[in-house]
Amino acid sequence: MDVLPLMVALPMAGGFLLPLVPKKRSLVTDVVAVALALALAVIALSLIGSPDRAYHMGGWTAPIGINLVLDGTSKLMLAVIAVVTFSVVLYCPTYMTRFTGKRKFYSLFLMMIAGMNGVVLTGDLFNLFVFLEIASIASYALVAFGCERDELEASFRYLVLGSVASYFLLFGIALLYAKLGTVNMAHLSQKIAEVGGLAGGDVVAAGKASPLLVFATVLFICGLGLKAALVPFHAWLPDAHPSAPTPISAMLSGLLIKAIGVYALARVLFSVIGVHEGGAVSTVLMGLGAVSMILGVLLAVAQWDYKRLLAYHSISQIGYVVLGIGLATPLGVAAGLFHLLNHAVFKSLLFLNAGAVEYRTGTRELGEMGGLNKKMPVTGATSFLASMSIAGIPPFNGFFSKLLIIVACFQAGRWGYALIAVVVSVLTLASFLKVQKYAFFGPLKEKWQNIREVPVLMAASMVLLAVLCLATSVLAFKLFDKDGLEQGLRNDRFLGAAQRSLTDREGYVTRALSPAVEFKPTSTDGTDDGT
Amino acid sequence: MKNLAAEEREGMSVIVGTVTHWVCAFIILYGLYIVAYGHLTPGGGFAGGVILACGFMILMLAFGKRRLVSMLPISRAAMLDCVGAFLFWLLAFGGMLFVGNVFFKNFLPHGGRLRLWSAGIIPLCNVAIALKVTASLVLALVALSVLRVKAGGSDEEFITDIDEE
Amino acid sequence: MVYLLCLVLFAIGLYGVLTQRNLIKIIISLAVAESAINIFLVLLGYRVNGTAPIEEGTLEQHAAFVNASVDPLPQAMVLTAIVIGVGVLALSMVIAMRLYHRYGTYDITKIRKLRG
Amino acid sequence: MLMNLIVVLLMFVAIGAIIAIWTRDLLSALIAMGVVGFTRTVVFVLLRAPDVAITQVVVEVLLLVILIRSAVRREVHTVEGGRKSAGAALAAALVVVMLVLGVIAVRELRPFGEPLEQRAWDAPALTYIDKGTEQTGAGNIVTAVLLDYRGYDTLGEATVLFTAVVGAIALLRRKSRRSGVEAPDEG
Repeated sequence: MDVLPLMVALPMAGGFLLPLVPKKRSLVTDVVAVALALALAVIALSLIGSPDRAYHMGGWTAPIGINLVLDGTSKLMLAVIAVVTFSVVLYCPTYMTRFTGKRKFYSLFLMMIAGMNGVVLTGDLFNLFVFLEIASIASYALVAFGCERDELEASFRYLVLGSVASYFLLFGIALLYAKLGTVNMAHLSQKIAEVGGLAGGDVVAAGKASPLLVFATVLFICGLGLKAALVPFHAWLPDAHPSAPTPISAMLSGLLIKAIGVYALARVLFSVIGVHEGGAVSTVLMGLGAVSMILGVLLAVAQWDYKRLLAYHSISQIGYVVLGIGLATPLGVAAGLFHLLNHAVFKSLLFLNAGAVEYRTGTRELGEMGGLNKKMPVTGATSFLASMSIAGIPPFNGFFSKLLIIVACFQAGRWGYALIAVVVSVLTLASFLKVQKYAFFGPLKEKWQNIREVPVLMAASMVLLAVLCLATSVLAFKLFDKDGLEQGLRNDRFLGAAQRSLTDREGYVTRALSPAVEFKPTSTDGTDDGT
Repeated sequence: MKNLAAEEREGMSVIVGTVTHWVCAFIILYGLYIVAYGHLTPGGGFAGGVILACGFMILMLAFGKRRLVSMLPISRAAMLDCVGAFLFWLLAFGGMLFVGNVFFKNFLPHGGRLRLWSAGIIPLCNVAIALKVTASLVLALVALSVLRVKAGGSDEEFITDIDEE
Repeated sequence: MVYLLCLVLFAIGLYGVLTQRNLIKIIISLAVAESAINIFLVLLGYRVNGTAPIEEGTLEQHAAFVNASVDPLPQAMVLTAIVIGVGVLALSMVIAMRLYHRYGTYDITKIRKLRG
Repeated sequence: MLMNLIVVLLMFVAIGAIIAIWTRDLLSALIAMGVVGFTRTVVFVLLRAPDVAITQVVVEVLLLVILIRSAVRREVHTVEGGRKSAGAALAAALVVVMLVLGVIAVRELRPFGEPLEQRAWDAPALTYIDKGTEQTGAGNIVTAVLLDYRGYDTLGEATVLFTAVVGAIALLRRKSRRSGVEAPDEG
């Protein structure tokens, strides 16, 4: 049995059934949620080794039916989503005891995962819209889950801007359908290639590009940029992310803005519209990325609310990812995806740390904390690791991805962007030194004499992510081949494969439209890059 | 709570009551027809489900929220919502179980051309969707109309049926 | 011309979302923007002198049906979009009601001030 | 002929939308929205989309009742107008840019009402029309697309509604936080 549809079907079924669990059986809810997350993690990690393929829903070969496409990029995304989700789910049973409505919480949580997995796997643009809406609607409700004033206000603004984003996306899809008569991404990609597409900035300059395609691209960038909280479109994020219950903040900042924002944007632009190095789309993406990096970090430095500070850093770090992907060179894209993975790990960890501190002290104000290392050693240590990762200190994963992005900028001759990346990294370090100084180091305040470390499950989830902060650095080592980074990238089966499937447009079309292959579980041919 | 009771009395009169019963019966019959013939004529699970929910809505407008909740308690509606959605999921998953590995495969025989019993799982899907949509919308209806609380009121004014724990 | 009207409708909705202060009005504006896209999609499917995409006749009439039927795919997509719109609307209404309950106003600028 | 009728109706829809968004009275706004909805239904009927029309009309009825019952209250009759600040100017500029781009883009489309096969010979929709009844057994091709060819979309759609309703109910909990576990020094 091909397990591909299970990535969506399992969490969906969980979401449908969890509200039916009797109220008294709170433990059953926790166990089911953790078990589902574990199952998804196992499937996602096992998929990394399985061959790239298309799966046609209902037996209707795309573009007649809807197809799921498994390639390097979606494997990477699925793995990131599943692993981070599993760590965050471990955190929930204890943390969520302070909220009521646990069954509904888990139901919405699982729907969000189903939505993200659906977005990552789908090969159909309209289907992408539908699953993006599932993930978004679940997140609107989860942001307001506490039902307090600020949370409701943040959620409403998030809902309004998120819906506008969705409608931009839908309008773009409608325009493409109007022109080309199909909504399948691979089929659209084929047809756009036939009519010439946006092929590079030179064609736009020469006035040859189809204005309809340009408008659709603008709509996609605005809509999905809103979901990814890139800078002109970031207004909702600093309110929405800190307002949610902590595990949800971690999921939103760590995964949601990447799965339904950056990944969807990259997929649509690279696989459907077509991005060329130095072209107009690439320039716009790099510009958006750089502006997000600078503004995000500048706004973050001034923050004293722990979770709000982290939320602003999310904008800044997403900027790195988009800058890397926007370079559209093999190294840039790989570095961007690598940073996406790393950011998912350390940003969820940072939010969980903030939640742990809040759980014990009841405050999010950095100024009120101090010396917490003495009372909460696990939280303090994991938070230190994560802070060093996000600030780009070796040997943590953040260092390697930022280094690769900077190297990619140099190789592409974009000195200015490389300089920005370095400066932003220094500012990030300053900001997180502040967090460490005020929250975890220094003298312990009188009123925190009686606090203790968080319960074991919460601590376990943080330790797991902290280990991943170090472990994912290993992914970078494979790239440092003795024949240079390009060669390393070409041989790499994880990051390299992810990069190749994103930039290779023809390969994507061939893979997505190929009829269903008979699935052989014994096959070990995991490096098919479709070229 | 007081104004809800008053509202109930205002809405109630013999004529309104009798007419509503008849109209409601017709609406529900029409909704069922739309669902059952969804694969042959315009309509389908979603439209039919909304029509059925409209039937419940008319009951609520005529007799008040209490009557509706007594007919279809919120917990029951929430359960039907989950069950309907899960049935639809099961029909989709049936393809993986019965015809080997194809999610959403229409695994039942297609039957005669343009007959009521035809088109494999499509009519069954319609029924599941109708169940789900009716329950969902009745829930939304009840939930939003109990929200006629005064601003700044305490949380206690919210309905208790929805509560967990 | 018909397509342009859809664009205008979308722009009206978008402008309303961005400038209105009342929560309910913002929700109405969202619904307007969504309906513009729905109409646009259905317009795309139309063909001159078309018939509804419902096959009723015998097998012999099939060829005539194929040559006259309007495009069913946008209609299916619009149905999906309508349902999604209903979901978003219901959720946003609940949040707006909860906000009213907390702040006693529908005015988003006043809500921001009260937040302090 | 039909096109002219549709243009008139769409203008009516646009005017209704403007009234719905900018009138100060909340009840009038909602009623205007209802009128817009019903006009849209007529447009759908004219465009030979009976499925969409039926769904649209019943959804409109239900939503209107829900909105009027929940949103209109005695304390609030009229509402404030739009913002009068730089924000409004910025929004207007953004919308105008959008509109200009859109107008240029839409001019590229083929004329309204042109048969699909002349726009895209390999559109999947052509297969649906030709083979739909034969392959799925459903006479209503829209249903065939919704529940067979693109059934996965419909599962997603049902999930969206489910998620929204679960979310809505979750936000109506009487108590959202437990008391008693707030104290920082409690295990």
